[in-house]
Amino acid sequence: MGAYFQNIKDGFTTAFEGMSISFATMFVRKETVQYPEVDISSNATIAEKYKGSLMGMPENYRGILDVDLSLCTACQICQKACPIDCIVIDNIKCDKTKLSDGDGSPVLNRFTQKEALKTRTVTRFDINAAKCMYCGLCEKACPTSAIRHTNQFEMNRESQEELILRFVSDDVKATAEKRASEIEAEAAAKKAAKAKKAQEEKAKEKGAEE
Amino acid sequence: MDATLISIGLDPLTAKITSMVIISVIVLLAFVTIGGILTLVERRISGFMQSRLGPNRVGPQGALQWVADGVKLILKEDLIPEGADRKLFRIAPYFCLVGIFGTMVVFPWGKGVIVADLNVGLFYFISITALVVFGVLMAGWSSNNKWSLLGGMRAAAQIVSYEIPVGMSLLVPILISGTLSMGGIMASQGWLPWEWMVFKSPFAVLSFIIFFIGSLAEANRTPFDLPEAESELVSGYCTEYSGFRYAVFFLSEWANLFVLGGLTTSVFLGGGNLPGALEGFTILSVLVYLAKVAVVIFVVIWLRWTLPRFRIDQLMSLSWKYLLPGAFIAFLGQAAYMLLTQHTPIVQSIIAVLMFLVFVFVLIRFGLKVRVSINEQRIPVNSPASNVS
Amino acid sequence: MTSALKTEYLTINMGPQHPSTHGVIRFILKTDGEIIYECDPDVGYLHRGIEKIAESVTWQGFVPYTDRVDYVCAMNSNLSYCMAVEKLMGMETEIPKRAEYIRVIVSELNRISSHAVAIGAADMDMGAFTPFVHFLREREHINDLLEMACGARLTYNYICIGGVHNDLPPAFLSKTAEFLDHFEIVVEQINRLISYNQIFIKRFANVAVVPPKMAIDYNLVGPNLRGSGIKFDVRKDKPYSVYSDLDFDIPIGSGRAGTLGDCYDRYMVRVEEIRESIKIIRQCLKQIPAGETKAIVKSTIKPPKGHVYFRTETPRGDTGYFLYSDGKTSPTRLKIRTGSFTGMSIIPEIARGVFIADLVAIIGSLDIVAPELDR
Amino acid sequence: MMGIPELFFYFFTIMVIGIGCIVAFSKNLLRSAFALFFVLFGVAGFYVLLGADFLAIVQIMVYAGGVNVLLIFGTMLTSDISTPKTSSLSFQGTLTVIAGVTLFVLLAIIINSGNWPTYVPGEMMPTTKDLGKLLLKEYVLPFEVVSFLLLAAIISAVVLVKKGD
Repeated sequence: MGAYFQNIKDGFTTAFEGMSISFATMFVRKETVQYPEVDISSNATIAEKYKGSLMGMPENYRGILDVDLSLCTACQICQKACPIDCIVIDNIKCDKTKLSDGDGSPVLNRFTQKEALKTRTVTRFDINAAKCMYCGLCEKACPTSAIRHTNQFEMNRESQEELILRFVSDDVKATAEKRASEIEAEAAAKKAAKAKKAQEEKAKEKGAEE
Repeated sequence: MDATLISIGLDPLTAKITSMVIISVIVLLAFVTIGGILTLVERRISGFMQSRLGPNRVGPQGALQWVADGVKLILKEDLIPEGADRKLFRIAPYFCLVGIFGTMVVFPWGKGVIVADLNVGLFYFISITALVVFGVLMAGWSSNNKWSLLGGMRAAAQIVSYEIPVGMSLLVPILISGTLSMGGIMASQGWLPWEWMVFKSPFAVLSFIIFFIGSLAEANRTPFDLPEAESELVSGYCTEYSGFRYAVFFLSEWANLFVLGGLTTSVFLGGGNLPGALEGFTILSVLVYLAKVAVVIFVVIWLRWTLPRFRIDQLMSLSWKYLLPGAFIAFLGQAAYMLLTQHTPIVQSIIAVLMFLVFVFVLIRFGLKVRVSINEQRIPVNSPASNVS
Repeated sequence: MTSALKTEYLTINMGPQHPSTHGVIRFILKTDGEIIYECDPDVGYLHRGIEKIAESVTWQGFVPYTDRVDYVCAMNSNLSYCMAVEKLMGMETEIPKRAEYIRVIVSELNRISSHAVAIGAADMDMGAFTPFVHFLREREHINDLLEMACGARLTYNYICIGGVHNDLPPAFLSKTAEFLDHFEIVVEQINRLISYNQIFIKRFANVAVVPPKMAIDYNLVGPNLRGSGIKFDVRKDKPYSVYSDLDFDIPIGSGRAGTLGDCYDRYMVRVEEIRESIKIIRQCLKQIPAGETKAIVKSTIKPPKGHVYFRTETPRGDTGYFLYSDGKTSPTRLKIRTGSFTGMSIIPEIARGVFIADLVAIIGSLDIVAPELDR
Repeated sequence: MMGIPELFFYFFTIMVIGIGCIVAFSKNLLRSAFALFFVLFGVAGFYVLLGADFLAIVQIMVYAGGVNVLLIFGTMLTSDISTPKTSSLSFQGTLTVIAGVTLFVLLAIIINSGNWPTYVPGEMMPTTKDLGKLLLKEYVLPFEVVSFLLLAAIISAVVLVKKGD
C-alpha cells in the first residue's frame, strides 16, 4: 500500500520537475543556426547575426578539395595516399615554366631552382568530389601544400559528372602536351644528334682502326 | 438565417436545410482553421522547449506553415495499400472527424454562446467522441498492416477503458452543479478563481486531476499516445494513410486537443464567466473563454514534450488501479462533503479559498524551480572569454 | 483450459526501416498480441565489408574507414586501430606524451557525445523527444570542439599512427574546460527531466534483466556488462595510453530501480560514465604537457610479419582489432570485434515474453549501433 | 408538407433497415460489425425524434461506443485477420426458418395488441431528472437487482480470466 501512494507521489513530483525544465528551456536562447542567412564560415562572422552558443567553422575545416597547380609537382603522393582513389593524376615530362594557366597568365613556378619540378607537369588532375570522404590524408601527405581542403561544403550539382572536379583545363593540357611533344622532339633530336655523333665517332674509330 | 433565406424565395424546408448546411460549413471551416493553427502552435512550442525555433519560414514567424502543410497533403497521392479493405479504409478518417466535430453542437464558446444548450450536453459530449475510437479501429483494421492493427486495438482498449474514469470523475461537477447541460454547469461557477469548479471542494480537485489525465488518454496525447507510438508502432493506425485522408486524421487529432481544452475549461475552470459589472459583453466572455482554453492547450502540449510514454500494461493499470478508485473516492467523497457542508456555505468558501492559495503556493514553487533551471542553462559555453589559450 | 484455446502467433516484421531500430536492423517477431514470443534478429543490412576493404588499402589509409565502423564514436575507433598498428610495429613507447593526452581528451569527449546520443535515443524510444534534442544540443558543442581540433564534425580521422595529425588549436583547452563546467550541470538537469522520471523508470526497471552470469555467457562488453554489476573496464583492468595515470571510477549497475542488470541499470551506467569522462578530461587538461604530437613515421609503413590483437574501451564496450601482417603495405587480415554485436546476440534471449514496447527499450538500453554491428 | 422531423424519421428508417440488411447478409464478419454501428446510431436517432434525449445518448455511449467496439475487438482477435471470410449467412434448415417466423409473428402480435401512445411530444422536455427519480424511488429494487446481476457477471468474468493464468 505504501508503494501505491509512493508511486502516485513520485509520478507527480518527477513530472513537475521535468515540466519545470522544459518550461525553462523556452526562455533560454535558441541554438538553431538559420544557415543561409547566418554566415557560418568563421567564429567572427557567425557572431554577427547569431545569438546561440555554437561555433562557426574552424580554419582547418575539411571541405571540398582545392588544388593550387602552381605548387603542384605532379608527384602523385596524394593519389597514393587517398584510400578510395578519388584523385586521378596524369603527368608528362614538361617544362612547367613555359606553360600558361587557363586565363592566359603564366603559371609561376616558385620552385624553379628544383630541376625535378621543371621536368614534370600534370595534364590531368581530377578529384571525384562525390567519392571523396574528406579524410584529409592527401592534404597531410602533400609535400608542397598544393592540395588542401577549403571551407566550401555546398556541393549540390545537377549530375554526378559535375562533381568530378577537373583542375587542369583542356587548354593547359593541350599546351602542356604540345610542349611535352616539343621537349620530346628536342630530346629525340638531341638523342638523334648524339647517336649520329656517336656513330660518326664509331665510324671514325673504325676508320682509324682500319 | 432561415428568415433571410425564406425572404429570398425558398420554401421553409429548403431554407432550413440550406441554413443547416451553411452553418455546418462555417463550423467545419472554423474547426479546420483551429486544428491547423494548433498544429503550428504545437510545433513552435515544441521547438522552443527543445532550444529550436520550429517552423518559421512560411509567412511571418511561420504563421502560414499550416496552410502550406495542408496544401501539400491535399496535393499528395492518395495511396490505398494492396489488400486493404478499400471501402472501410476510405471511410475511416471521416469517423474521427465526425466524432470531434459533433461536439461542436454543445460546445460553449462563452457565456450564452452555444449552438444547442442540450439538457444532456455533457453526456452527449462524452458519447459522441466514441465515434473516434470507431474510426481508429476501422483504420487500423482496414489498412491490412499489422502495425496498424496493433495501433487500432491499442486505441480501442485505451479509449474504452479511460471512458470510465473520465465519466466517473465528471459526476463530481454534475453533483455540484446539479445539471448535465454545459450552460448550466458554466453558470454554476463564478469568475473568481476560487469560484471555479476545480476549487469548490478537495474532491473536485481530485476529480479534475483524474478527468484531465483520462481525457489526455482519450485524446491520444503523450504520455498516452500508444495508438500511434512512432517508436513502437511506426505510426499506429495511420501508418498506411497518406495525402488528404492523413490530413483529416491529423486535423481531427488537433481539433480534439481544442475540444479537450474547451471541455476542461467550461466544466472545471469557470468557462467564460465574467464579473457582474461586465455581464453581457459576449465578445469579452468568448475571449476569456478562449484564453483559458489556450492555457489548457499549452499545458497539454507542454506535457507532451516533457513526459515519456507509458507501456500498454502500465496504461491499463493506471486506469483501473489508480484513476478508477480515485474517481469513486471523489464521487462518494463529494457526496459526503456536500451533505456535511450544505448548511454552511461559508465553510465551503473558506475551503475553496484555501485550496486556491495552495495552488498559488505550488505555482510559486514551480516558478522558483524554473528560475533555477534557467540559470543552469545559462552557464556559458563557447563564450568570448574562453578564446584565450 | 489454456491448452484448449489455440492461439495463432502473429508474425511481424520490425524493420529494416523502423523508427526505433536506429539504422537498418531487422527483427522478425512472433507475437501473441503485444507479447513477444520469439524475436529473431536479422543483421547485415548495413554491412559494408570494411574488414575486406582493409586488405586493399594502406595501413594509414584504413584510418578513415575506422571512422565509419562506428560513426557515433569515431575517435575511439581511430584510437583502437592506431594503437593496434603501433603495437604491431612495436612503437608504443615512441608516442609523444602530449599526443597521448590529446588522444585521451578527444576520445573521452567523443565517449561523452556517444553516450549522450545513446541515452537520448533511449529516451526518444520511450516517447520523450525533448531530452533527445537537449542531448543533441550539448553534443553539438562537443562536435564544435572536435571540429576545432581536426576540421570535421563526425568522421574525424584525427588520431593517426604515431600520434595525432596536428596539435590542438590554442583555445581548445580553455573552451573544453568551459564546456565541461556547462555540461556537468546540464547533464544533471536533463537527468532530472527524464532519467529520474517515474514513468521512465517504470518503463526501464525490471525489464530485460541480464544476470551477471548470463552477461558473461553472452559475452557482453562495456556498459552493458557493467550494467549487470560486473566491474570490468579495459581502461582500468588493462590500461593503455595514459589511463593508468588518471584517477577515475568504474560505475556499475546496482539494481537501483528494480533488479540488477535491468534496462535502467544499463542506462544509468552510461549516465555515470559521462560524469567519469568529465573527471578524466579535467585531469588531462591539468596534466597535459607541451611538446611534439607525432612520432616520426614513414609515409608508407610496412609493419613486421606477425599478428596482434589490441583492445580498447569504446563507448559500446571492449572493441578489439586483430591485425595480421605479412610485412606488406596493407593488412593481410583485419578483424574488428565490436560491442554491438554481442549486445545484439543477447536480444533473442531477453526479449522473450516481453511487450513490443519493451523490445524498443531493450534496443535502446543495449545501445546498438547498426554500422558497428554489421561493419 | 414534410417537416424536418419527418425527413429525419424516414432517413433513419431507411438507414436502419438498409444497413441492417448489410449486417445480416454481409459475407465479411467485420464489415457486419462495423455496419451494426450505423444501425445502433439510427436507433438512437429514433429516440431523439421521440424526445428521449437521455436514452438516445445512452444508446450511443453504451451500445455504439462500448458494446459494438468490444464486438469488433473480439472479432478482430478471434478471426484470421488477413482473410476474414467468415460469413454470417448460414441457413441451418427448417429450425431457423421456424424460429424466425415465430419471432416475427410474436412481435407482430405484440405490436398490434399493445396500446401505444401515438403522439409526438411537441416540445423536447428534459427526461433526465424524471428518469433519475424513477430509478432511485419507484424502481429502486429492480434497479438494484440488475446491478447485482452485473456485479456477479463482472466477478465471474474476472474469475474466468484469472483461471487462465
